[in-house]
Amino acid sequence: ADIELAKKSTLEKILKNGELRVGFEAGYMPFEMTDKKGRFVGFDIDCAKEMAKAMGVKFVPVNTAWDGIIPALLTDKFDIIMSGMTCTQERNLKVNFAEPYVVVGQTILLHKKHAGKVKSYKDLNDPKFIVTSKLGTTGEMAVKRLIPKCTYKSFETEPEAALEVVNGKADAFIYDLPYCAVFHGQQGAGKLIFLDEPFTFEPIAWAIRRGDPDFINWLNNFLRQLKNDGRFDRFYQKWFESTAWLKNVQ
Amino acid sequence: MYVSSGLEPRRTRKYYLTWGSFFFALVFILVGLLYYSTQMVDYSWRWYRVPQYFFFQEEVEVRAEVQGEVLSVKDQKKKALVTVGGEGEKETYTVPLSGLWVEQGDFINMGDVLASHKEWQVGILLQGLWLTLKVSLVAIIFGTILGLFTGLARISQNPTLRWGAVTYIEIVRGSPLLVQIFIWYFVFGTLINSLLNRYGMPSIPPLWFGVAALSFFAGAYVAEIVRAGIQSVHTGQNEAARSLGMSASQAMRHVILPQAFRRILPPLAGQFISLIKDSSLLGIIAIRELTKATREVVTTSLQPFELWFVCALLYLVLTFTFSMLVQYLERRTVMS
Amino acid sequence: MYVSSGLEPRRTRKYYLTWGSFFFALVFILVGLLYYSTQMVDYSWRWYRVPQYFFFQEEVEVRAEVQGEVLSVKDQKKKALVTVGGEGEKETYTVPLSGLWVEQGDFINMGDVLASHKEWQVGILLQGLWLTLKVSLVAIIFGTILGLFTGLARISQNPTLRWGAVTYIEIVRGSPLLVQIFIWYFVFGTLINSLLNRYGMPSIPPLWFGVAALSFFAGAYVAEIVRAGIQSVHTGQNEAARSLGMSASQAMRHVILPQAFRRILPPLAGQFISLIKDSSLLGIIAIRELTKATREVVTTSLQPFELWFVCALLYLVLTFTFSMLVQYLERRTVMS
Amino acid sequence: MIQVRSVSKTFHLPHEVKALVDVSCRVGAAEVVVIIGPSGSGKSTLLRCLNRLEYADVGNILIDGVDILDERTDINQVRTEVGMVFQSFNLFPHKSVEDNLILAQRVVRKRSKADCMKKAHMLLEKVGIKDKARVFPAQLSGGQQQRVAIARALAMDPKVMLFDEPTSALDPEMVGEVLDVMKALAKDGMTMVVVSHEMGFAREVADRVIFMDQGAIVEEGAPNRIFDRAQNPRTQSFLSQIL
Amino acid sequence: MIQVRSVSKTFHLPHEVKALVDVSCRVGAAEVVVIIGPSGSGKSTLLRCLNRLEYADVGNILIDGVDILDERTDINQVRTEVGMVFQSFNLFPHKSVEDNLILAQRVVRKRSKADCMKKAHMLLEKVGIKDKARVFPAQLSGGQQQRVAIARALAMDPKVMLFDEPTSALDPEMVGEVLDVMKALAKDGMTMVVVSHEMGFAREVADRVIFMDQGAIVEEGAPNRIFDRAQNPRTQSFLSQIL
Ligand SMILES: Nc1ncnc2c1ncn2[C@@H]1O[C@H](COP(=O)(O)OP(=O)(O)OP(=O)(O)O)[C@@H](O)[C@H]1O
Ligand SMILES: Nc1ncnc2c1ncn2[C@@H]1O[C@H](COP(=O)(O)OP(=O)(O)OP(=O)(O)O)[C@@H](O)[C@H]1O
Ligand SMILES: [Mg+2]
Ligand SMILES: [Mg+2]
Repeated sequence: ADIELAKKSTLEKILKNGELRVGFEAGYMPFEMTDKKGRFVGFDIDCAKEMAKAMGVKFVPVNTAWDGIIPALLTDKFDIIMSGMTCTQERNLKVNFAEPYVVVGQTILLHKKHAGKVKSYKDLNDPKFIVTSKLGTTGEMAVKRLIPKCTYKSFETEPEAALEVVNGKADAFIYDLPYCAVFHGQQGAGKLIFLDEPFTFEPIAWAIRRGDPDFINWLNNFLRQLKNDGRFDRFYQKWFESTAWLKNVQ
Repeated sequence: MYVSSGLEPRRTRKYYLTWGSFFFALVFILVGLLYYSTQMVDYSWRWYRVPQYFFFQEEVEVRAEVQGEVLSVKDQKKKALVTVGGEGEKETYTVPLSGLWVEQGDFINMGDVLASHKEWQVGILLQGLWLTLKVSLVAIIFGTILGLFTGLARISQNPTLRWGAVTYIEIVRGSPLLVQIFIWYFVFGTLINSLLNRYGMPSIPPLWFGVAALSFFAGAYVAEIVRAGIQSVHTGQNEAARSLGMSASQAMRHVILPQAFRRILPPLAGQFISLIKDSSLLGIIAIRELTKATREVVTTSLQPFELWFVCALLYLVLTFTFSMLVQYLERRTVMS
Repeated sequence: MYVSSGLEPRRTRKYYLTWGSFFFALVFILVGLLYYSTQMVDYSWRWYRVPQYFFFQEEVEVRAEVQGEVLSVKDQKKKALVTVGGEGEKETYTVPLSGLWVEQGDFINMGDVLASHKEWQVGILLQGLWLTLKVSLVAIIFGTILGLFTGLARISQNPTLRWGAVTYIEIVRGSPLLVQIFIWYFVFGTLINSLLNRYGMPSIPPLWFGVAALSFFAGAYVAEIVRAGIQSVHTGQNEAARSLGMSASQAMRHVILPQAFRRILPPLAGQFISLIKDSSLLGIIAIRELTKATREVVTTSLQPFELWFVCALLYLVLTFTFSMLVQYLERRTVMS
Repeated sequence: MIQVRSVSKTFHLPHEVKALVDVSCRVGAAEVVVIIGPSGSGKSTLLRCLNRLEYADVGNILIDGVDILDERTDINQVRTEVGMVFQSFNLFPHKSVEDNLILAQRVVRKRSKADCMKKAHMLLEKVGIKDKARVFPAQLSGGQQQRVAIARALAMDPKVMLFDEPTSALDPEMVGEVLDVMKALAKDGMTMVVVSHEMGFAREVADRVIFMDQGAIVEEGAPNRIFDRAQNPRTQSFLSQIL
Repeated sequence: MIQVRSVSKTFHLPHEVKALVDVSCRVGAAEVVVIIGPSGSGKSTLLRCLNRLEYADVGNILIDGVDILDERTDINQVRTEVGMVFQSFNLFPHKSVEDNLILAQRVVRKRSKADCMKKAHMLLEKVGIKDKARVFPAQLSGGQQQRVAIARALAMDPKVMLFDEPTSALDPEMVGEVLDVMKALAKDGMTMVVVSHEMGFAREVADRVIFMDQGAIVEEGAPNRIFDRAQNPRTQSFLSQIL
């Protein structure tokens, strides 16, 4: 065993500093967001708090901009990304992922004027359609890969992109299922059509810097524990199957 | 103002009244137009949701830390003393009378709520505002110190000092603050923290790199202010001091700087106002000042119109307050 | 500069040489220190990766659009004429000779590559730079027009115009550009586009709201420049013009403005430089100017150090070039 | 030609100054009036009131029968009839001498380019600087500049000319050339009001001299009477100082 | 006391001016020398060279035997020995009269606060404005300010005093009070170099008068000889103008 490698593990640093710095971008409901009181809440935040508890250290949230989140991880602005990040092969070349904990896919929020005319992402593949998504996300990648001919506009945050469709400035918003579901529930009534059949396969996982097998090992075992002792399901129910949390957010 | 009495037609009181009220009418119409067009696009204004981002009431619950029975509830004016006991343990809690949840004799599990009361908490926008102010203040302090020395170096005869100062000033004033913030955060921040970690020292939180970026930015502008201030002191003052036998630095310290100081103060305060505005960029590197706080709230509340107007208003209030101060300082400078 | 001959010790040539070279030594040491500390934290510099963001070679492939066989390959100096045919179809492609992939008689499927050649393309950073310049230029043009009228309104006797101008100037100068950009984008942008859509008109792309924010921002500053320029023209000029029977607006147009113009030009150019730097904020609303382009490249290339330094350098080159221009303009103004 | 009736004028800023106190006078057609008086006595203010560069607070001012203080008067029309020459020339520095003379003709009088040109060259010849037509004001001496300024005012064919100390900003050797132009003008029958301390000019050309002090007209009369036999002690003491 | 040997000085900016051309002179202990000459003749430049407010380009200047142009000389030390009084007073406006006198004593001479105080009050009494100790310069008349400036220079116990037109920025009624202080100083045996056009003062107090023109010393001698029997035509014509 390479004891030097173990010593250099992020785990060691977390324990030494007594804090677990978690990077995410608030706004990706229901994974992470800011509530009315200015506190960070969401599925990932609950998991992160459990993780910090399991390590016996303090939980420190770092709310950062999405398109800088991987550079920020690599430049050690935080120890782990827990931000509903899809484990893509491209990202995986730059960072390591723990085992996926949720699988989502891209879905479509469509402006109601296209009801019935657009049935799947394939129908959007035409320059006359303005499709929005968020910068640097798998939504964007999916658009570029699968709907290359549409007019694509990227935005800094999810609501900006989605509101563009609500306001009629764009025709469709492509994004992960959970967010689209939440947004459709809140804002979409009468304005949007939700095509909720995912057309991509996107496992979501926590990301850390490369070359740290100890940390990966710890994370995978922590995840197994979380999933099997019922906490994971409780969180899942709280954030994905009920909407009670919405009232704390708005 | 550009007055030359006879050249403008003579205006009556009525003229001023008419066009003055017309101005207010115009403002009114513009606001009305804005409101009307939001109605057209089905935007529902929810101003009532805004105050909670300034202050909100939080339910604070007092929970039992032992298991047992409520032994007694003693009334003490607005407070109540609740004693819970069982199995040899006994604890007493002071709670507000109005929020009492239990009565004497109730059976209590560990963690049960005994009473609750509401407490006012500062909301996210106010916290952001406070951080904005704090960061600007710290940055202007460091910036002033840095600017003072750079300004002195700028007018020094020593080429190293002078060129060094010029290089610093030109680089900082020639590139966008945003890029400087990124460089501090991603380049210097990474380097410094990695080196610190290497030698087992705790790392510096990102807030401080933001403050460093702002301070260095302000420092370059303050340096020019300091230079102008010093050069505005009449040469005769320096000559008088030096001909009394003072050294260059003594003359600077005792004669030039105290006089330059008064002329520096108003533009320095102006720089502080700029800094308040510039600090809005810190949100980019995860510092939750006012603009970032607003963005976060907008993301979840989806009420962009109200919140952005409120945000702009808060900045206006800040800058307006401080520019009043600047004007006051300027009046005082002119007088003395 | 602050010179008073006899007060500074007399410096020899050697003194300047020594301290001058010391300055360069210092710069060298600082750069070395930076390099050394990046080595300490195991950062690997990859400067060779940077040029591709300015220019890169793209492989352009010529693909067959029919199925069949290569019927002939005709040599025409550096070009080759490839004829592919089969099943009644026949197509001829002109391709560069050096990049030929096929020979006569080869069997070709639809979509097979016949030949490829390399073409130079403009990289993302250069595109961003270009957009930065374009946006700044458009904004300064609109800003100047707006500022001209606001500046005139600011010194008008009419309360509506004057107060209107003051309100506009104070609001714009009192709040951060970032917040203004958000307001233009989220509030006005949403409103305007929704209204346009309602009446079946095409919506305005976000770039224009960014330009609008910048223009209105610049306009407020230009207004103050215009006002100062006009007020710097001696009153006698206006009196002379008016006493010849010119109306207020004729005097303004033919006598005051042409003279004010020369004094306005240098600060206006300075404002343009500010605008170049301020345009870096447009990235926030997904306009891919230089800063945004750099951010995107950093996200994918993960070479933040090189790229942020390059980005800063590009801005410095831009602002430095234009400030040379300003100095040239100022010299010309002083001379005339 | 000019009638001034009980005109008063007070400046309120920076502090209250009574510049004119109940001033009345008249200037007939083809008459040349010279105004003298100590500094701050209101000479310039009176002159500037005559073409409404300053508003008189009370009283009436009639130019050729038109009340210029009336709101309905087109003041720009009146100003074309009243030429004004300033102490500091106030030529337009961004225009050549020729263009200085042409500008107002084109803009105000709407004359054709050729007419303007002809007029300009005629006047430049009259004031004796025909050869400087294409030159810019900054390249002229003070005396030349002032002569251009006179020509510029004349280009509008005014009925009255006002001069506010036209020679006091000039080097002594240039005073003569400007006064010569003014004398020629007087001889041609122009109505003129001149603020000046050039006693020789006043004696030779003036029909009447007005002495002002503290915003009021103290004494007026033929030059000889004022200069040699002033009645008022204030006039006497002022003249004793400057003669 | 002061020896000036073949000193020359040329200013290069804004354009080349030969301010001093091969000037030599000496001032003995307790001697009072008055320098006169037309404007621009180099009087101020010579004076300012004496305490190195300007660098002489060539030549030697010895103060009390110390070559002040030598790199090794501690010029601040020399300057404490050479008091200087300027035309425009140059009092420190942010300090009271008392503090103006104390500052350099504390900072340069490192005297105790009490000593400084005593000295300051003694000197203020000497120049006749003891009651203004706590007042700020802006509240004083020109003559009072100049006397404070003299007292401030004296506070350093200089061996020589240089005066550069100390009375020419003063209203006429205040010239006397300043000259009286200077006369008293001369009587006490102070070595003094005075640039001044106050002929009365020169006649009464000066041991020697130096006439400069175009950067050179044209003539020097006892006041009576210079004023009444000047040899050089340039001196004669200058004196005829100002007397
Ligand atoms: N625009 C102004 N604002 C305020 N006060 C003024 C203004 N113009 C003139 N005054 C004051 O009015 C008084 C008369 O001024 P005026 O210029 O008419 O005097 P004058 O006789 O022309 O003197 P001078 O010979 O110095 O030109 C003076 O006390 C002057 O200070
Ligand atoms: N700092 C300077 N830079 C350039 N030229 C200077 C400077 N000081 C003085 N001169 C020039 O040197 C010449 C001598 O100046 P100086 O002040 O010694 O004359 P002065 O005899 O004192 O005249 P005045 O009676 O006007 O004070 C003048 O032509 C002046 O323009
Ligand atoms: Mg006048
Ligand atoms: Mg002098």
